[in-house]
Amino acid sequence: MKIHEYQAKEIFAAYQIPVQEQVVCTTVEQVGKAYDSMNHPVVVKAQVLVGGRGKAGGIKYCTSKEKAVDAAKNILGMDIKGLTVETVLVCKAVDIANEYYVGLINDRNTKSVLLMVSAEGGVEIEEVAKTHPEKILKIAIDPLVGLQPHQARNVFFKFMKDGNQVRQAADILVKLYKLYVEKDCSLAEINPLVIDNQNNVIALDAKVNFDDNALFRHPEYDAMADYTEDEKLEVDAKEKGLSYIKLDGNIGCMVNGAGLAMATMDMIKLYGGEPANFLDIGGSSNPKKVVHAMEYLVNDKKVKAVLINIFGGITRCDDVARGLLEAFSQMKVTIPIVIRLSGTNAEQGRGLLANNKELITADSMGEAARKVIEAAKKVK
Amino acid sequence: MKIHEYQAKEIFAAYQIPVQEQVVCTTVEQVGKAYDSMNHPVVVKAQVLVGGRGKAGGIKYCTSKEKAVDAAKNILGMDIKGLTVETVLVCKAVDIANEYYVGLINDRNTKSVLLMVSAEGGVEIEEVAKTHPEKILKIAIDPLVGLQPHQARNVFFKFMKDGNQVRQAADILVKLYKLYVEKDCSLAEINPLVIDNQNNVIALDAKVNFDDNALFRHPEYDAMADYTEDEKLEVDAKEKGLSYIKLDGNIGCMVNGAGLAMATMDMIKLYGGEPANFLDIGGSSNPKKVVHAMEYLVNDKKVKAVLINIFGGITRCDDVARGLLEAFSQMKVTIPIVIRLSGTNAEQGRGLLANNKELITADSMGEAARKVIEAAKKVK
Amino acid sequence: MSILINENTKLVVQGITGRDGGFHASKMKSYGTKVVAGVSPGKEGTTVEGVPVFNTVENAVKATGANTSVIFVPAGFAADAIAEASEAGIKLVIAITEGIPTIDVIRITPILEKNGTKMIGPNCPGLISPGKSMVGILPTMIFKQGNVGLISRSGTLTYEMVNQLSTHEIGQSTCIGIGGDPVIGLHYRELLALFEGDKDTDAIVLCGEIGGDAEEQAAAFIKDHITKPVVAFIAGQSAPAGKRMGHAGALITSGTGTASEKIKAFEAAGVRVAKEPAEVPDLIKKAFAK
Amino acid sequence: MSILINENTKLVVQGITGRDGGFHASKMKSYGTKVVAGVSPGKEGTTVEGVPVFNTVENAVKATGANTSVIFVPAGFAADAIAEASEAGIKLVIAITEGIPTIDVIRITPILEKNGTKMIGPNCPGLISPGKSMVGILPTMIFKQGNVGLISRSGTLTYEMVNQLSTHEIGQSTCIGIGGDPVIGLHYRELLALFEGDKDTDAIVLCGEIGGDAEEQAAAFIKDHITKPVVAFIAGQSAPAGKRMGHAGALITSGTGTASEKIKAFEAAGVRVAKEPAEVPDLIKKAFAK
Repeated sequence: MKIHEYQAKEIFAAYQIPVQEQVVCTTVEQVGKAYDSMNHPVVVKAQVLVGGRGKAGGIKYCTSKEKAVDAAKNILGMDIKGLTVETVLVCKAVDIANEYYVGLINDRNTKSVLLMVSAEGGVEIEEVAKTHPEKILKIAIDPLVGLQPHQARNVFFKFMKDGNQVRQAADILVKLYKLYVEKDCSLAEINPLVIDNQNNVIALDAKVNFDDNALFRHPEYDAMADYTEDEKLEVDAKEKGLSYIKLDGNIGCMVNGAGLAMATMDMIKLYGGEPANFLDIGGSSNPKKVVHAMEYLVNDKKVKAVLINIFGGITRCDDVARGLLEAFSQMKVTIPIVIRLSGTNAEQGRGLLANNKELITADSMGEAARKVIEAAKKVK
Repeated sequence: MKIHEYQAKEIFAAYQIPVQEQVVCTTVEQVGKAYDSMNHPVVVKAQVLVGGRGKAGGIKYCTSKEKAVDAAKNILGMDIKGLTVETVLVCKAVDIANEYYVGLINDRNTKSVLLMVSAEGGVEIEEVAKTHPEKILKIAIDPLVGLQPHQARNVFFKFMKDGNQVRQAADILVKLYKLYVEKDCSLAEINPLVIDNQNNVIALDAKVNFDDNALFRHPEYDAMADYTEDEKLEVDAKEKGLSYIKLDGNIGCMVNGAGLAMATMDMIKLYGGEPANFLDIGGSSNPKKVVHAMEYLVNDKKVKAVLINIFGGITRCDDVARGLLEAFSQMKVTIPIVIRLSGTNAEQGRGLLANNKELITADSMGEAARKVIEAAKKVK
Repeated sequence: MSILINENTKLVVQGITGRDGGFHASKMKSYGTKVVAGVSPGKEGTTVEGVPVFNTVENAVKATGANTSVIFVPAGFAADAIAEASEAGIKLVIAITEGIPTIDVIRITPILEKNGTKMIGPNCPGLISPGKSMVGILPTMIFKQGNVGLISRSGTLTYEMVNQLSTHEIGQSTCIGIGGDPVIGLHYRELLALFEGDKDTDAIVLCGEIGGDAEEQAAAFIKDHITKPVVAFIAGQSAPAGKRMGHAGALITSGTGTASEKIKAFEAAGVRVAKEPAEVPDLIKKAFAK
Repeated sequence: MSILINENTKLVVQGITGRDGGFHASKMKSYGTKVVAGVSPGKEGTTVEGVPVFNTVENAVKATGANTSVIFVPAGFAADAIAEASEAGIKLVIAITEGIPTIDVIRITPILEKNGTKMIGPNCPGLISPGKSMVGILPTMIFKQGNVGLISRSGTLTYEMVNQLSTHEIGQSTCIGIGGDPVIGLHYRELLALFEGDKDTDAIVLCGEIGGDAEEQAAAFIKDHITKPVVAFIAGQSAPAGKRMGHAGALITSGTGTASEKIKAFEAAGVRVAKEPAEVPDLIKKAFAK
């Protein structure tokens, strides 16, 4: 789960990580007032849950109220990578002497929280990782010991000379790690961490993602969620026990298991089609899930045909068939459906659906993919 | 640092450890009102920072308002081991089905937080430790891993059969450990931890001591302190860099170093005297400390004579002598003083004090002890 | 032979009184797995599907000599259950539970290491040495004893592939679903090494997916250390970046973790990469023919 | 010989730019201790008393080959400094700092164990192998090279006792103040064992105090493992229960940790117990005469 910069900075502030004074605004007037209240050059920053705001013109440094208001007019309502800016953050501007990148992530390889620090602050770290990986210092944090202050100091002494700056930066890092663990993050970044011209170390930006697996123990995060329309569908589906991601194609899929669902999409693509979604109905045999899944597919107006690919293991094919029959009885399904049932109780499943003459059956994934693409082509 | 049961229970509640509804009272009227508000049998408990309240009659179970008021009248103002009861706690009474002892301490031997659990709840655990040590289960908690829920369950399954009870008790224990570490405790006890007749597990009593070494990082504890007059002197002395404990004898001592200070007291006792205090002026050479130390000794009206025993190491004897001269110039000292200076700059120290004819000098601890006892005898 | 589990596997089922735990305990038992104990705090003395239940793993191990554990405990308590197994002396834990917070898995990793406990999963379907033992939730009827080892990050896709193999009369030594989470126990490299050392395994199928660089690392490892033929398939070639495809670990971030990178890495390491699952049996046959 | 420190001790002083750190660095140096480095974050490149200062222990060790560290860092940061030394490869840390929260000491204990680092203290005066090396804040002029080892929980009381020994021409192999805190590094037992194995130590003086049962454990250990004569003294015979006598560890709780218990334990173990410090030299002479 992603949260906005301003939300992340509120958490930072609660952990005594120094951030600039900030005001969250949704109107141009509020931005004007915020400027007045600060009476100091500001930065107006688009609050969208996507990277590359700066390049898109979503971050402006403003030395006067007029400029701040102008920036707000430009940025509010702006489209950044498909997202509309509805909120901006007004922050007191900082005279930057130096900037750094600091990040924590759950690392697959070291099976630990990985600390990354780089002197290449303020630029996209993914770029640095590709072009100059040697410029990123990576340290796996012992999960039992945690990040110790001397480790944090040792890291920053590789980048800074001034003891006072190092102490401040190390202190921020120790707090960031504490926050990371206590808040169940999957990513926490300060980019850039800056030193201002008075020798203060400040988190100028803040990026925090929460581990989706840990949301259950943080009900307070619900209020922080800001989902796009597509993401709302995903969250809604998750509550129904489905894993659903809407895509741009016209061939809907319903599959059991994430890997098989991906492989099914791949097959559609391999055979010249375009998948309309990823949809995993999971490992249980609840017929209701099939009904819900069918709803998503039918409600997606782009979908011209549907491929149902079930390999019965825990999921029983007859249960899926029952769910389908129930779905057909509840909603009008006019698009062609190709179905492939294999594995546990596949025979029974096919039997249950035998009377349903519109259903196109297939014996293998490949056959199913070819048939659904063909069927979609025929639909106007 | 010790805190009262009611304060400990407030901390318990903040950590979601179940405690009974409680009202803190300092008057009989308040106890009456508390009874009314609960409308249920209560227990009235003396809040004094000493063990053995129950035996002293400081804890009463009351089934009516009248009885509660009577108990309050008895207990408020009661003397328990030299402490006057100024506060009572009124708690909703519990129907106890079973009781246990649970404690955490900093353990010298295992160098860890030691968990102790016993089925002998509600009695003094020190007694159990002496008479039936095998009845106390002790587990050293790994400082890096912490107390894991399954460990807590495994412990309680040795005492309880019911899974639901074990889960509740284990949950309480995990929270108690969290509290212990986060609050820098040196002891945290629940005695008894009870199971009521509705299968709820509740902390019926609460005892929490904070590690004195960690008070500096918990300024919030200042407000919780409830010191006796003697303890106030100790705290005051500590702020001045002295370690001072008032005792009952008539021979004041001023020594550098805790071990030497104890040995000096021992020597006074060995030679037939009674030390009036423990006083360690510490390892530094600040003459001001000597002045402060002298003040404590002169202000203690029981003190008939003073023994100053300094073995100069880091502490320089000439600094101590200078401090003494300053003290003599600031206050009237009429009682005899025996002084023994040895080690670093002892010659210079003796030289500085040579003009002070009233001072009795000694070359060894033994000689000093004999001389001070003799001098004290002569004082009326 | 086979790897990790066999006739000597004595299994304890943690969370046996739950819906899934009980169901799969019975399934495993009927396949022939030696399910010797279940654990469910407070239920000691009862039985589930004829399996004695204990309050703690410690008690279960003492009473039954269990050496392997399978976890069906809910996500919020699963990491603690894994640690419990490890501290009770269990040397192989298979964590089926989905949705365990990643930091919990990270936190127990050093405990497992200290005790020398291997973990498969979490969020995995388990593993099977056909004809000997199955631990997990695998549909046993599709497997067939033989000489191909299989390692996969996914569940049903594995079944699809195993079904293809079995249908083509290619049996399996051991099939392992390693799980779809970002941080998991045994990974490709450790398992490849085990298969390399298993004299009853003659070829290895590796079924990967997008996200992370475990496949790239596996490719490098194969190049240097694996002499047996390896056939790979990567799911998620059509997956868009920035979207989690069901598995918490199946995520392309900032352009890394893509299927094409992984396929390239495998091909560079001399691994035969299948375009679709149906190709796998053919590639295995070609490998054997060589 | 001697134990723990000798001519080969190369010392780094953590907190050398503080008042105490600088003062005692100079004292140690003038005694002949090889003070090779100081650590003070941000002061790298400077010198204190002619000793080069580094930002981190790691840098200090790399540049100077330091093998021992002494800690003068304030209480709130001292545990982290000790851990830093340990992780930088220092095998012996002497923690002078007083007032370190006990839980901090507990928390770093496993780190020290993992790295094989021994700790003396905290809240201790340090140790000396007379004529070879002194690490800490001991008043060097009272010590005399010889064949008696001394272990003590206190500072100035130790000086008193050493002074008695030296005045009576009884020299010392190594004298160690182990510190007055409840949780400390090396304790009587480990040090008794080291002295037992040190061929230049012929007798041991043990100076204990009230609180805990370390003296009782030491007595049991002496009985079973120590062949050299031991003389003991216990401070705090006149101390009341429930009061902390200066040292955080010197506390009689619920009637345990009393001086009389400890004296009884020593006597039962055949240890000569002095009634007052002045008796110690005589008891040592008697032991040697036997």
